[in-house]
Amino acid sequence: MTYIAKPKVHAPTLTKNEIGLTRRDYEGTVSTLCAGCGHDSITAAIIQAFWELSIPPYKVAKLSGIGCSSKTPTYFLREAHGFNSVHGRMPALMSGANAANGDITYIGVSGDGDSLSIGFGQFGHAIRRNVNALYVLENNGVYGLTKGQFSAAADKGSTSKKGEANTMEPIDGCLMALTLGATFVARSFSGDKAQLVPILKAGLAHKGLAFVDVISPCVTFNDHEGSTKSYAYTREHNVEIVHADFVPPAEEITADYASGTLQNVMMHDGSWVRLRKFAQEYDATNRDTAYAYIRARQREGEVLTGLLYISPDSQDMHTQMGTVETPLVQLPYESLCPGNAELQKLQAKFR
Amino acid sequence: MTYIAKPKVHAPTLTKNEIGLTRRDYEGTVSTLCAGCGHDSITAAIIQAFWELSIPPYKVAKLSGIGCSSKTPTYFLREAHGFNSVHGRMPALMSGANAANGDITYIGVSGDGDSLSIGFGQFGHAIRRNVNALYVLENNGVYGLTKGQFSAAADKGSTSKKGEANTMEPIDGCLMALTLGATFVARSFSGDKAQLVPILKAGLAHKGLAFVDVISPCVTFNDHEGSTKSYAYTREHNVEIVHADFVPPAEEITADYASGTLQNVMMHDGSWVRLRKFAQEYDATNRDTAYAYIRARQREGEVLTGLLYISPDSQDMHTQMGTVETPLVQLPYESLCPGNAELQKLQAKFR
Amino acid sequence: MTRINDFAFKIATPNGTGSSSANGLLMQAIFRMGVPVTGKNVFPSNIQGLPTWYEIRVSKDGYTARTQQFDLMLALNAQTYQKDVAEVRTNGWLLYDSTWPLEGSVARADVTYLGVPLSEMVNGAFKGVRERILMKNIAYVGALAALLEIDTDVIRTLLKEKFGRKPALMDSNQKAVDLGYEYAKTHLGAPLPIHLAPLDLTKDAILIDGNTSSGLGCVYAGATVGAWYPITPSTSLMEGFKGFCDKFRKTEDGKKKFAILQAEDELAAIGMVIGASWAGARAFTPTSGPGISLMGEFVGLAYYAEIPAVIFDVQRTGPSTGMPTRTQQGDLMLCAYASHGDTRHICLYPSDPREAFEFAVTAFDLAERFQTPVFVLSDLDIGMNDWMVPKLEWDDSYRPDRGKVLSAAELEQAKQFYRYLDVDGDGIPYRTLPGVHPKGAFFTRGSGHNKLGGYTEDDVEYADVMERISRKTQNAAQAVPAPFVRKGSKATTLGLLTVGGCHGACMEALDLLAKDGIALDYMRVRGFPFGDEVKKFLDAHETVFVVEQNRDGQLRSLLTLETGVPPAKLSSVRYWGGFPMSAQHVIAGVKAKIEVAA
Amino acid sequence: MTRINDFAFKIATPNGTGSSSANGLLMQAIFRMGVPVTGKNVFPSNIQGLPTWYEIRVSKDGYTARTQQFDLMLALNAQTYQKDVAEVRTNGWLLYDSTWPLEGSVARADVTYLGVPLSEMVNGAFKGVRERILMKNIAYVGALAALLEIDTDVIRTLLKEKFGRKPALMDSNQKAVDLGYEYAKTHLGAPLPIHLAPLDLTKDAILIDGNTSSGLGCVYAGATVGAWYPITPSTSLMEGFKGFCDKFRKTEDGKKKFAILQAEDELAAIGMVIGASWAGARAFTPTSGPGISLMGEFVGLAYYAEIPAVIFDVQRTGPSTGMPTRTQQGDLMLCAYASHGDTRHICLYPSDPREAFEFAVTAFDLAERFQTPVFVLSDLDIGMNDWMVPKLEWDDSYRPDRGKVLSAAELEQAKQFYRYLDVDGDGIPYRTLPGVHPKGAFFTRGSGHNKLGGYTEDDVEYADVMERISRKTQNAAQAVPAPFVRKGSKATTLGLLTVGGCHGACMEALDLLAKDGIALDYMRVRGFPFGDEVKKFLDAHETVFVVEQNRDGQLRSLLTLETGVPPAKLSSVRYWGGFPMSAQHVIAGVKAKIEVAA
Ligand SMILES: Cc1ncc(C[n+]2csc(CCOP(=O)(O)OP(=O)(O)O)c2C)c(N)n1
Ligand SMILES: Cc1ncc(C[n+]2csc(CCOP(=O)(O)OP(=O)(O)O)c2C)c(N)n1
Ligand code: SF4
Ligand code: SF4
Ligand SMILES: [Mg+2]
Ligand SMILES: [Mg+2]
Repeated sequence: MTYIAKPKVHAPTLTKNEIGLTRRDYEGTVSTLCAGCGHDSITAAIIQAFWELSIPPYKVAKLSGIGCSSKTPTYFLREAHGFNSVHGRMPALMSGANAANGDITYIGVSGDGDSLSIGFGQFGHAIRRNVNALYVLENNGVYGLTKGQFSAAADKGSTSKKGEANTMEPIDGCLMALTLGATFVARSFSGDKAQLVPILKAGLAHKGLAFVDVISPCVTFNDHEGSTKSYAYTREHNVEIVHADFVPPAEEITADYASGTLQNVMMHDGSWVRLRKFAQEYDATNRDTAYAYIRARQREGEVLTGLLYISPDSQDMHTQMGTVETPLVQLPYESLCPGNAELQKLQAKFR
Repeated sequence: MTYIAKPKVHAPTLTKNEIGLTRRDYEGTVSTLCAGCGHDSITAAIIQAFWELSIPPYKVAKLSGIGCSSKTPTYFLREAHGFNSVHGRMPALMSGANAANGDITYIGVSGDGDSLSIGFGQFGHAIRRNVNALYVLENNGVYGLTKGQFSAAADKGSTSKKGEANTMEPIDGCLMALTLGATFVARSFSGDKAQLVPILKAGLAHKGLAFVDVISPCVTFNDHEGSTKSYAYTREHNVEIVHADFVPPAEEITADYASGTLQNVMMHDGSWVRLRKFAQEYDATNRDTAYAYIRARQREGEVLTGLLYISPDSQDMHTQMGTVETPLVQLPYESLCPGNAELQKLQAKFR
Repeated sequence: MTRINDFAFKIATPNGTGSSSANGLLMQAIFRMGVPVTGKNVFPSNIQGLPTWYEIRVSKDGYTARTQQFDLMLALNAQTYQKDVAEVRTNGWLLYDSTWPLEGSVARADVTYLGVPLSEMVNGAFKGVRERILMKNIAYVGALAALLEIDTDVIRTLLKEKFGRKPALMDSNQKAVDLGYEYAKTHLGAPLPIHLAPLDLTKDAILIDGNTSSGLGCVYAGATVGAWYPITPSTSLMEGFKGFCDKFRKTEDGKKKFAILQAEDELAAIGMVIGASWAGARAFTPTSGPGISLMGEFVGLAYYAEIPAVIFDVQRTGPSTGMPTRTQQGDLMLCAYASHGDTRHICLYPSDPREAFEFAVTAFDLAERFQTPVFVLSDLDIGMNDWMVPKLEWDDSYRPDRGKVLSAAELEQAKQFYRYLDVDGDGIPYRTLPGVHPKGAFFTRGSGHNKLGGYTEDDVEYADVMERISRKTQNAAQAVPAPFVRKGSKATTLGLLTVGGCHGACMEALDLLAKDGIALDYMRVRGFPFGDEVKKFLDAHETVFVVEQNRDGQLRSLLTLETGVPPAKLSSVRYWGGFPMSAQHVIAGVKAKIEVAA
Repeated sequence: MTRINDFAFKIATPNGTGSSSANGLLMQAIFRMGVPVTGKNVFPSNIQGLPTWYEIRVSKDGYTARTQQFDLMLALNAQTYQKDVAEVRTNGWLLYDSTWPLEGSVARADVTYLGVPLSEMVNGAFKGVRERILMKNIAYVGALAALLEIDTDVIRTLLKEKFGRKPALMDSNQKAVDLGYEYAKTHLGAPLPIHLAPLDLTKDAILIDGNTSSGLGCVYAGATVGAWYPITPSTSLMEGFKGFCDKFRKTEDGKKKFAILQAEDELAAIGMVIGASWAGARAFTPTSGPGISLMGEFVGLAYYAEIPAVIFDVQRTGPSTGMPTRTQQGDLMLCAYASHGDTRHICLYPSDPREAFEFAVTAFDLAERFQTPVFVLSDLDIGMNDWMVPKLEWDDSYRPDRGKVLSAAELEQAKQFYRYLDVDGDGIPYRTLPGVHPKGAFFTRGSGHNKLGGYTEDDVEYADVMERISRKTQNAAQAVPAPFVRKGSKATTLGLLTVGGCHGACMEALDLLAKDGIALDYMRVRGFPFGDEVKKFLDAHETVFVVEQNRDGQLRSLLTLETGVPPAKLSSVRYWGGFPMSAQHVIAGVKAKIEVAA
């Protein structure tokens, strides 16, 4: 069975973005996930973010591993190259693709099993390289596609559908990212589009790896009592500390907030992220206070959401490697091959 | 060439431990590492620790991955089963062996490449499982055996023998362990036997995974100017915060320290770890302050050493799994096979 | 014309609508009537919404292979309606939900349409979306009971057994059955010419899937450590093991006499198995193709360091992710020679859930006896579908073959212990376990070692050990389960050779070919390395048809490499699209070649 | 009896004492004298202290294979003294450090002992431990210069070239050379009957190792992304690439026109290569056996999703860690069929550093043309030892074969693009790259897909794509480098077939066998899948000796599987202990079989 393409009805009423595209143009094929799956809400937010930023879909590469979450790139940006690869190895593909062509926008979609279990090593090292990409971890605490086993993000004490309790400490993607020196760390909730969209936009504008951990309930295997990744639990215990508000380069910033509660962070492309704060003491540009605050709230059983940390002086992989401006894929062969004359000269060294 | 066994000269003067063994009995074959390699000093400390604890060598299993560091288990505890396995995968072997037989003492030896590069995933998940074992990471910031490439522990800006500077954030094993919920985290320096031996002893007594990160200069590829893992650098910037002092169950504790600078932690086997503190505010039983303090000192370019964190209520893998007291390998087959009668009864379910 | 106890029907529904319990009920009911039955679940690689089919074949002759002839189709999924209609055999029947008018599609003239207002009925009778969806399935069970004359008392009993403690549930289920039954009786002129009649052919049999039976086999083999990373279609093997351990392996105070480690990935899973085996436990890991690919390096270590390990490869359609919910025999070559360098591994090939149980036990005996990894290669069809097989028997006198493991007492006696010496000339050295005795200590390594167990970079010392290991593996050829053999109906120069799950299709095909006067001698290999009988069989026939489920003829490749017979005489018959093989595939393949020949 | 320009000597030292620069100096000096020379470095898997040997063979006939006959031994390592003494040929010479009395061991009567007080000399002449250790090596160069008549002017020139900018270093080196030279002249009655005499046979040649030349090949092929995880013996390939890129691929302002990613492991390395190739770059990864085992799953993805990738497998002695500093051809089977499911991969088999350069380029052309992974299988001997090969030539008219990649313009024209359609009937579909054109978008997946690029679980659609891929790979058989062929000295029914680094040993053996009147036709395969010529060659001979360096005859296995010839006619000749193969191995193998036959 080939995928069923959505009828592309262009209702004239559909509003267009700066490059004249409607949200529809940012959609993909019909989702085959369970009705109510948190992942579908994230897909909607991703579509919204790309549309609002007026990024041409074909200038995007969307990569994923394996899992329900990793299927979602089929459901957005029809006109972008997609890569649903192998389980846990998306980060390596993304790093390689980015090295070859840093001129397109990369979005990597993964799951908690994909990134924190089998892919833990690659997840960590992609962060370390600070690959310029948006990394979305659709976190439901279980392996959805294989029917609900605990993932490494399952909370201690949380019970599986079969009623067993998880005995191990969860791996917290955000704490891990901070410890690994990530330059952009955020957490949100699939059900909170208002918060998620601006975070995704800021992540897309960030030059470096923007890690976004999105709690995304699995309605089929992990949305019951006792699951800390359920809609109910997350709604109750979700504490937003920093609300990101993204402003494209064009517009200037209207500071319509009481000073002190507002923090502006300039992005590499001259755009701004405006951080509206709910917790006074919170400084989203300080890695260590961020870490400490997440832990503090965790001890209260709360899930801290918002843009948790952003490093304004992020040096992405290409900057660190010192590669040329032109993407490597666009360098003409002639500029890459030294030619025979050089070869003959060189060989004096081998005599 | 088969290994050259050390001549077992039993000089009567050699002092014996409680089970009548001398240090010699805890040695292995002659080291084939470079003269002056930090790893050899760690081997000496390991020999000392096992000897002082009077652990029968044959009741020990020593496992490692691949690397110069991973070769060292050949150099200690001749009478223990050893396993020099494949690169980066020691933690899985150790977890499996421990599941099968939790009655012997496990020591896993690894390198920074072995644990933080190729083995990063297994390293993290072994900590998460809290396998009851001593995990020694012999950290020289390079891949010694493959001649000096940067490992993931190489510090940003540190230069290789070939003169290149590392551009990436290092992965700090201790911060990683704390973030992953490790129950015992320590750091020491191969040159500081006085500090290292008690830490190793405490780690051996700890019920759960005791992670010990030991800075161990590679004299051949990473002991030059500009390397933060060199003897010189470590000697200068080594800040000891907590000195562990291990007391076997037998002896009682003599509190010969000004109170406030002394902290006693009871181990599962009734023995004590006595923590003598140099930094007043430091609490080695608080995971978060430990993390924060390591980071703070790091910003000063200092390497914090000592027993950084210990959780008194550690639940090791077996406790979490709820396995029987008897090691699984010792359960008689008769107690494992339900027999034909049960089989016939059972099959009613399949009709 | 009527056909009794010999027909097949297929149920098309969207995934995740709970039809599986209804289909299970049908299977059991037919089985309880004493009539041989098999079910094939054709499901998608998703959790909800995509098409799924359940195929039920009733065969008084006890044929278990998949059929491609469907007499009756329950077309209950709009997504696939067209396709499903097309699949009904000429003069067959199609049951649909007549709550809504038939889809615009031109109806087939050669098919009888049976409309049952399933939705209407259940919406009238039940409240709540969930219950209505579920009861719709039970309702079609009722309709089929009428159409196919399934014993309603049997169904009632089954519902009692299942919902004994939940009377409310039982009532609603019974109600749904009755609704469907009554409607079919009164409106559809049930029964159909194809229907059931009680027989007595199932009393010594059970209905079971191969993953469950393998999990049970691991319990009976005395395995204490299982390590795994979930992957379709192997997941239910570990779930089975866990279930049986919870039942049989817990002390009064709830302590476990087993350890199940859910690893972070397959590299860790096989590492844990090797670690546990090294420490002396019987340990195993279930996985599928992608997992085998990831285990390569560790398998080489276990081969060279000579550590037992049992690996279940429940094969699916590869390469790469491929079709995870379809079956294939695509890993035959990989498992036989997994890892870099010179390696060769013992493989076992069960053909049904009963052998999946037996070979699980055999696998541990061989792994420990030969101190090497052993692969048990089943597939999605064997592992996840319900097969009718003879009841499992257990010989209580069985004791595990732990191989040459030296006890503390033996070590105490021994002058000195060397790990890799060929003391007995059978290529199998002696092992010791950690923590047993100081004299038993040795250093395990994947790097070059000599027969004393010492590190070596000397070519002669190195080759010496590798040669012995090669002899050792060759000796396993006579220890693996002997091939299954059946002579042809008359003397013949033609042979048919297959492996694993193709057995049913081959046996059925042989009967049918015999009816056409084509006789073939038959062999099914059950283990690797192949015993001498295999070469003898190939030598004894001019042409041997090699039947298997992969694109490149991997079994044929193994036969060529291992027996040295001229490949030309091995004629390949393959179907590998993802469905289990049918007798028709085999017959077509054989006839094609014979016609060519003739 | 004297032998000029045709002898071999061996230098035994402990690892890490800096003898390599001295040995390099010897090699270059002999080479500069116009005399063909090869060196084999036999080093341990450790960094300091374990035994290491350097073997230098001088051959006016230009034979490059390893010899097993050593005329002269420099026994400078106490650890291996006994072994080294034993290895000198009858009536050979042994040079030792006479600073200390000869070891108690009974001296061999049939060997002439040459004592040189190396330590004493250097301790007298130099201060500082480091310098003394290093100069001791240079001193034996001097002694050998006298004993073997190595042109001292050449040595002087070489030292100038090397230390031109560091006069102090140059002086001490020259001093050390002179010390050794003078001593040998005055006390040892130099020269020996075996010695050198200037020739003119090396002016069109170079001395280079295969990893360096492969790295250079990647630069010339236009590769821009290299991803790797260090592993012996492949490490120097990436180091070579890096060095050449630093020289040729930097802009004035020091920006890099290349990217080298040191991955966290081999799974990541191959993933990066596939990602970069998918994005349109020429990308590669160098590794060895253990790395190949870890890459299995990703290789299957690249095969099925049809993404180019170039993988260099510099083979070492396996399985498992094995002997990392010894050579072997143990991955032939693994690379040909890597990963689960049905796969088959293009492989290239260079025989020396020159082909290692050329095939690096070929690999990228084939990988992109056929949209599939390509393995280049060299080995430690080719990759790390210095070989004398004809100078490398480059055709400036060469342009990369990027295969069927659609440009923005072409896409603009196209009505619609489908990724996996066999438009041209050659089994090769069209590709597009990300970021080029909206119409080029498609979804790459390792899960089941149909020819349109859509997701599928349909058996016919699935098989359709897999069949095409199979055809595509088969078509590559005529695109890989054709076999090297040499007719026997006279008509013969005997053939000799080999692969890769065995070439030198085979060529030499053929000459020697011819002298004994044994003629064999010769073929060396250079690529996989095999072209028709290979089957023709096998068919054309009654017996074909298959020469290779592994335990199980993997090349023989590939020939059996791929050509379908009766295995019986393929007679296996193997040496696989870790040293490069010698002519003696081949001759012994061939004669053994022929005698048996006779
Ligand atoms: C190598 C490998 N091992 C196992 C699997 C089976 N598998 C597919 S998805 C999955 C887990 C997915 O979990 P997660 O990443 O959290 O995604 P989710 O389905 O929960 O969104 C597993 C184990 C696989 N496809 N490949
Ligand atoms: C799968 C695999 N990849 C690569 C190698 C090569 N290798 C051997 S040791 C090593 C790195 C060792 O570094 P570390 O763990 O830090 O140990 P050290 O030598 O520095 O003590 C590497 C890359 C290998 N043996 N196996
Ligand atoms: S199983 Fe869970 S994660 Fe997967 S699609 Fe359904 S709800 Fe979403
Ligand atoms: S190379 Fe470095 S790490 Fe390895 S043995 Fe030598 S000093 Fe130690
Ligand atoms: Mg998940
Ligand atoms: Mg290291």
